Amino acid sequence: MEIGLILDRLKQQFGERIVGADLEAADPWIEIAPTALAEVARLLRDDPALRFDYLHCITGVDYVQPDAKKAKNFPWEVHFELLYHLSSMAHGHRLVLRVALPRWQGGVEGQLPEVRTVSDVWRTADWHEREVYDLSGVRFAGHPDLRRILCPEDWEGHPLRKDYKMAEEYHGIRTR
Amino acid sequence: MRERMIAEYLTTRYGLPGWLAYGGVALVQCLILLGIMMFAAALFTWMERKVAGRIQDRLGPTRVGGRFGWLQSVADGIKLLAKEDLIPKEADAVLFRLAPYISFCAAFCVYLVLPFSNGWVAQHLNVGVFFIVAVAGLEVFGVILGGYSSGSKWSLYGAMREAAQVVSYEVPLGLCVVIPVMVAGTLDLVAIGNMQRGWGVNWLVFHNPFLFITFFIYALCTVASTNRAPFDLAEAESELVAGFLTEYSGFRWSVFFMAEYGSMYAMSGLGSILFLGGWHGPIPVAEMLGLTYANHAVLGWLGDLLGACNFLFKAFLGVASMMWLRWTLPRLRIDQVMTTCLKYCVPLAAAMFVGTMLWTYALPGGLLPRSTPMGAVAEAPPWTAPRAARGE
Amino acid sequence: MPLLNQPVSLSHYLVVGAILFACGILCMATKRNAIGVLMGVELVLNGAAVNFVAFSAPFLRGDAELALGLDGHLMTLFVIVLAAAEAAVALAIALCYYNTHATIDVDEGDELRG
Amino acid sequence: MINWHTFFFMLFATITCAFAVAVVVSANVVRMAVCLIASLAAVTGLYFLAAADFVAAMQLMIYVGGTLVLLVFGVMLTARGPFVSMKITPANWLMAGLAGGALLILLLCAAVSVDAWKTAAVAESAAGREGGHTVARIGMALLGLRVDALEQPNPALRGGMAGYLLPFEIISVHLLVVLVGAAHLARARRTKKPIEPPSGTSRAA
Amino acid sequence: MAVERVDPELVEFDVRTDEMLINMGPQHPSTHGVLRLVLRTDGEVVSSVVPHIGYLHRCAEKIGENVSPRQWIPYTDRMDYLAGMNMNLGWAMTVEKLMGLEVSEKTRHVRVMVCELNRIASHLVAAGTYGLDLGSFTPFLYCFREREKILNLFEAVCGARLTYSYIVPGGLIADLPPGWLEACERCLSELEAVVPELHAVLTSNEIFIRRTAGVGVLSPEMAIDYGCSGPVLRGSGVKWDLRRDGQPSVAGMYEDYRFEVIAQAGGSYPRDQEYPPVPPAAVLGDCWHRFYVRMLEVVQSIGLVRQAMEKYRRSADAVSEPIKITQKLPRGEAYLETEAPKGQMGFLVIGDGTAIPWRVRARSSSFCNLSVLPEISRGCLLADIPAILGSLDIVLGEIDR
Repeated sequence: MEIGLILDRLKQQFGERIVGADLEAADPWIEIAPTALAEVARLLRDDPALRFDYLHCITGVDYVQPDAKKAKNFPWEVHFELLYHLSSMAHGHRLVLRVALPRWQGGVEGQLPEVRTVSDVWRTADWHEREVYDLSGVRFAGHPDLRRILCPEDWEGHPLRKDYKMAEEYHGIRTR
Repeated sequence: MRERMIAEYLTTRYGLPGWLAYGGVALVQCLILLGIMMFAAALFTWMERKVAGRIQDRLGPTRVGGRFGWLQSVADGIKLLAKEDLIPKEADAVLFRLAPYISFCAAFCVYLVLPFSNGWVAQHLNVGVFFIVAVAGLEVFGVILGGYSSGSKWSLYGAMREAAQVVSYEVPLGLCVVIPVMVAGTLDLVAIGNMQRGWGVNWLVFHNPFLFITFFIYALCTVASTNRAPFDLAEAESELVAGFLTEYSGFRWSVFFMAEYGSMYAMSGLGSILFLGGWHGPIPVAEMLGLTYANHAVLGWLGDLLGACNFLFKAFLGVASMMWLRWTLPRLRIDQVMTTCLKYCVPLAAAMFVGTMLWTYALPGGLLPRSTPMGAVAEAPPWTAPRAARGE
Repeated sequence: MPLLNQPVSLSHYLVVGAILFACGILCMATKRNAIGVLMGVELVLNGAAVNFVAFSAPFLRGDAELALGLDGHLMTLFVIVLAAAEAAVALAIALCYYNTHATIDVDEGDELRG
Repeated sequence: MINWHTFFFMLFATITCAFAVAVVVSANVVRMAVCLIASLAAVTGLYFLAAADFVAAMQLMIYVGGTLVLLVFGVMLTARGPFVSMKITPANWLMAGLAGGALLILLLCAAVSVDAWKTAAVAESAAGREGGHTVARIGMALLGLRVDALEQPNPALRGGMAGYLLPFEIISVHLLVVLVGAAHLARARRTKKPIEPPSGTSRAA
Repeated sequence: MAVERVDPELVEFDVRTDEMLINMGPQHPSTHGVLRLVLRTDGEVVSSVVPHIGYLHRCAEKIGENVSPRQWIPYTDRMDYLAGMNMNLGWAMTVEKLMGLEVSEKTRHVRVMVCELNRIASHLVAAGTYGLDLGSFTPFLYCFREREKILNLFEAVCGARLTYSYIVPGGLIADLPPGWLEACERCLSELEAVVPELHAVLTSNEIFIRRTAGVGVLSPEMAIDYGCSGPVLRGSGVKWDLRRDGQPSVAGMYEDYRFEVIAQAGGSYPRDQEYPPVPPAAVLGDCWHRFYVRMLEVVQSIGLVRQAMEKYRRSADAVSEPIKITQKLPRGEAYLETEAPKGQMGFLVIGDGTAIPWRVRARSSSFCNLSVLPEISRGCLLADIPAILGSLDIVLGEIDR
């Protein structure tokens, strides 16, 4: 299915909640509102014309420039973004789903942003969401087992956030 | 029996006190057997490396002790002795220390009644077969205790597997042992060996087709009961780290090892007596050369020596084929091991038992015409008969 | 203690049998562990078996013609076989007991329900 | 004058009794099993000395081998922390000791009561050498044929020497029944309790 | 396509034993590195498996945000360290996609050659260690002997035997040395003779079949749902190979090559080579099929290398030059997956106009392949755990990154 048709199909179903799209990019993407994620995901997977049965990857990207000197040239708005790379084995088409989130929930430092899990749609998401939670700090509501996966369970902070500062010590081990 | 002659000679000729003469002779016998067992273990550790190396397209040991690395076992031994001997904190220290020696003693006890040639046996029991099967089964205690007392879950798994496996395989093993015993009509190993004198067709394995099959079941059960690959589940290194050996190191570990090799050799020896003619080769060379007691005592002794070499070689072949199996086959799973035993070996062995029974009833004398030994029929020397038969 | 200075005779064996028997009784009485009790039974049976074997050996006693001979051996064999059977059943019961009570403490098994 | 028969008898008797006592004293089930093995194995030695070679081998194979592997198996299936050792009260010990001691004294008195039992008939040197030769005769006896009856000098006793075919058959059937029964008993009808999903924080040893 | 979960607790037990939690790893001999599995067992039966990963986490993505794409190449080597070439390729092509670079024909064929050789090497390790997991030591050494020859070839190409950094964004660090093609042909013909031996000691060995057939069955739906890829996916009968089905640049790399996707479809494997028959006990998606797919891919890759050598000889242009370390990346993002030996290795790069990427992401195939382990190993026996784990052929360096 043409990527434009996919966009039309989604717009027709979700209207306002499809926030944006770029169909000309190297990897065409559609941005949706965080509230629509679970429903969009389910539609993408189940609609016989779409059949996005394969979730490749979930990526959390932190857009903030902690260095004040470089901040004025910073090309993006400050926000946090989730990328879902999908494809369909049945139809052979690809799509990137984009979800923009606040860096902190309600703007309160330390409150992780929250989004609905898709691990009940694609089981791949189970471990990938854990990884995003662990390294980038996003809470996935409804995830069956949201624990850290790569870092130790008592690790502090989320290393792939741009403003992450590693603790000086971990259990008496100097870290730098 | 020979030892009693020597002891009596020592007392009468040199006036040694009886306890010293008998005790000394018994001690020497034990030392000889221990030596054989140790030597076998050392030889087999070296050989295992060589065989493994050759099968795997490598050379194996080449450096220690010259071209073939034949001192490798000595180097290994020294290394093992020098290693730190650890006892885990969770372990039951007494049992942990004791376990390897239990295994070793059980393996050693087999040698006490195993005849190496016509009458060359430390203790001539007329229930020899029975005794060996019983004692060989005791080796499992060391393994179970070692696994239990290590205080490690992997060891416990190894011990449980060993217990289940050995208890199951004792049944077909016992059945397989009983079949040649039934044909021979005696439990006396020396007598069983001597009745296969002459050409190779006299070997019990060729007695009838059922015995021929039984031999292979026996071989399978031997591999399983000595815990060798593909039945080495108790120490399956890819599953249980090292099974019951996980927490052992240094000397105690090597004692377990010696017990394993010792019992491999002993069970192969038992197999060669029960099925493959024991100390009688396929061609009665000793009798052709006139090395019999009928000609001269010394010649007879030389004939026995030839027989002993024959026996040792056959047992050695058995061990070598066990090694061949080990380095060729993947390991079975525990349920498959039990299935092999209970669904195939036991019924098959039982069928062979019935078959042999019917055969000996209907066609006494065997499949192939029994050859008579060359030349004069050499009577066994008087001391080979059990005591009571000699009317002492 | 004069027994210690005499050549081995039937009485020696009977003493060993008696000690085994008494140890078995003690074991059965003092162990709360079902398997411990089972081991006590094994000891008792073995004490009896020793006596049978001893009585059957003619050369151990002055009145050799009264020796049990093979009958003693056969009785011992039956004792051994029955002991093995008994061990299997007792072990099965112990396992079954453990399955329902999650313990093998025999003192815990006094309630009358399955 | 000590001879080999006496020496080995004393050795095996000491081991037997010492480990039997150890079975009673020891509190750990696995150690009890080990002591029992040692004790029963030493009894094997006593049987050999008493010229009962077939019985000795049977003892080694069935008792020491079979029964105890089963036993150790059972111990390990059920032995877990608190169940391995269970303490009992001193009062229990006292009662048991009294009963056991009384029995022991009674048996010991009986053991030394008959004079003929205290004198070995055969010369001591020969006693140790009289290797048993019982296999064939036991086999025949189990089939109902008492070949040893021919050796019995006393014709009055010869009459009582019946074969053992019927007991042998009964024992065989009994063993079969016992095996089936044991297998049936051990098959616990398990209540399928759901296994709670393991939490990630579980620390496994 | 929600996968129906089989109730793992439906296992009948004869004797109740105590449930035991045991720790398999991180120092266990058959967890293929520092993987820790917490097994909940009842006797020999494993009722649940919980993998714990991260023991080898080296913050590769964080490092990627601080170095330029060329500098990050050695870090990709250390992801799947058994297939460094394929890791290099994945990252190089992703950066090329972002920058819109094209490589020369000659470069393309060299890339195919080394990547397929590395696929062979990786599958040989998988086959050898799988034998080890099942208790058969000998095939391991046979496989490593052949792998050594391939490593010798790589050493001649780039000087390294494990961490090559040979394929870089823009091209290659060097052309093939003289005489290399002949050495490669020798290596391939020796390897061809060994494959039947491996089939004899492993694939068609009776014990091997009994240990692997019907064990750890992964249905095709479940495989797709869990994002499995590579031989794990194809072992379940899904005809999906990025060399054919991938993004245009990936599929384009193989466009004039003849090969078939190795997967059982319509009841049989593609008949482009001689191989032992599928045993009747094997179920599609079990350990045996996953192993079998790898073995067939070895032979197929030999053919691909041969084709690439032929095309390399015929191509007239030169090898492309790599980009500079200080080369600025355009603003934008690119995600690309390539078919690595273990599965689909994906890289994401987001450029912000400087030489250093804003965000780098590595999508690991072993990561997804491992995540099905709890699902397919419930209710199996303890001895099946190494068998299943080995058939997934994971590399912890890639999972933990």
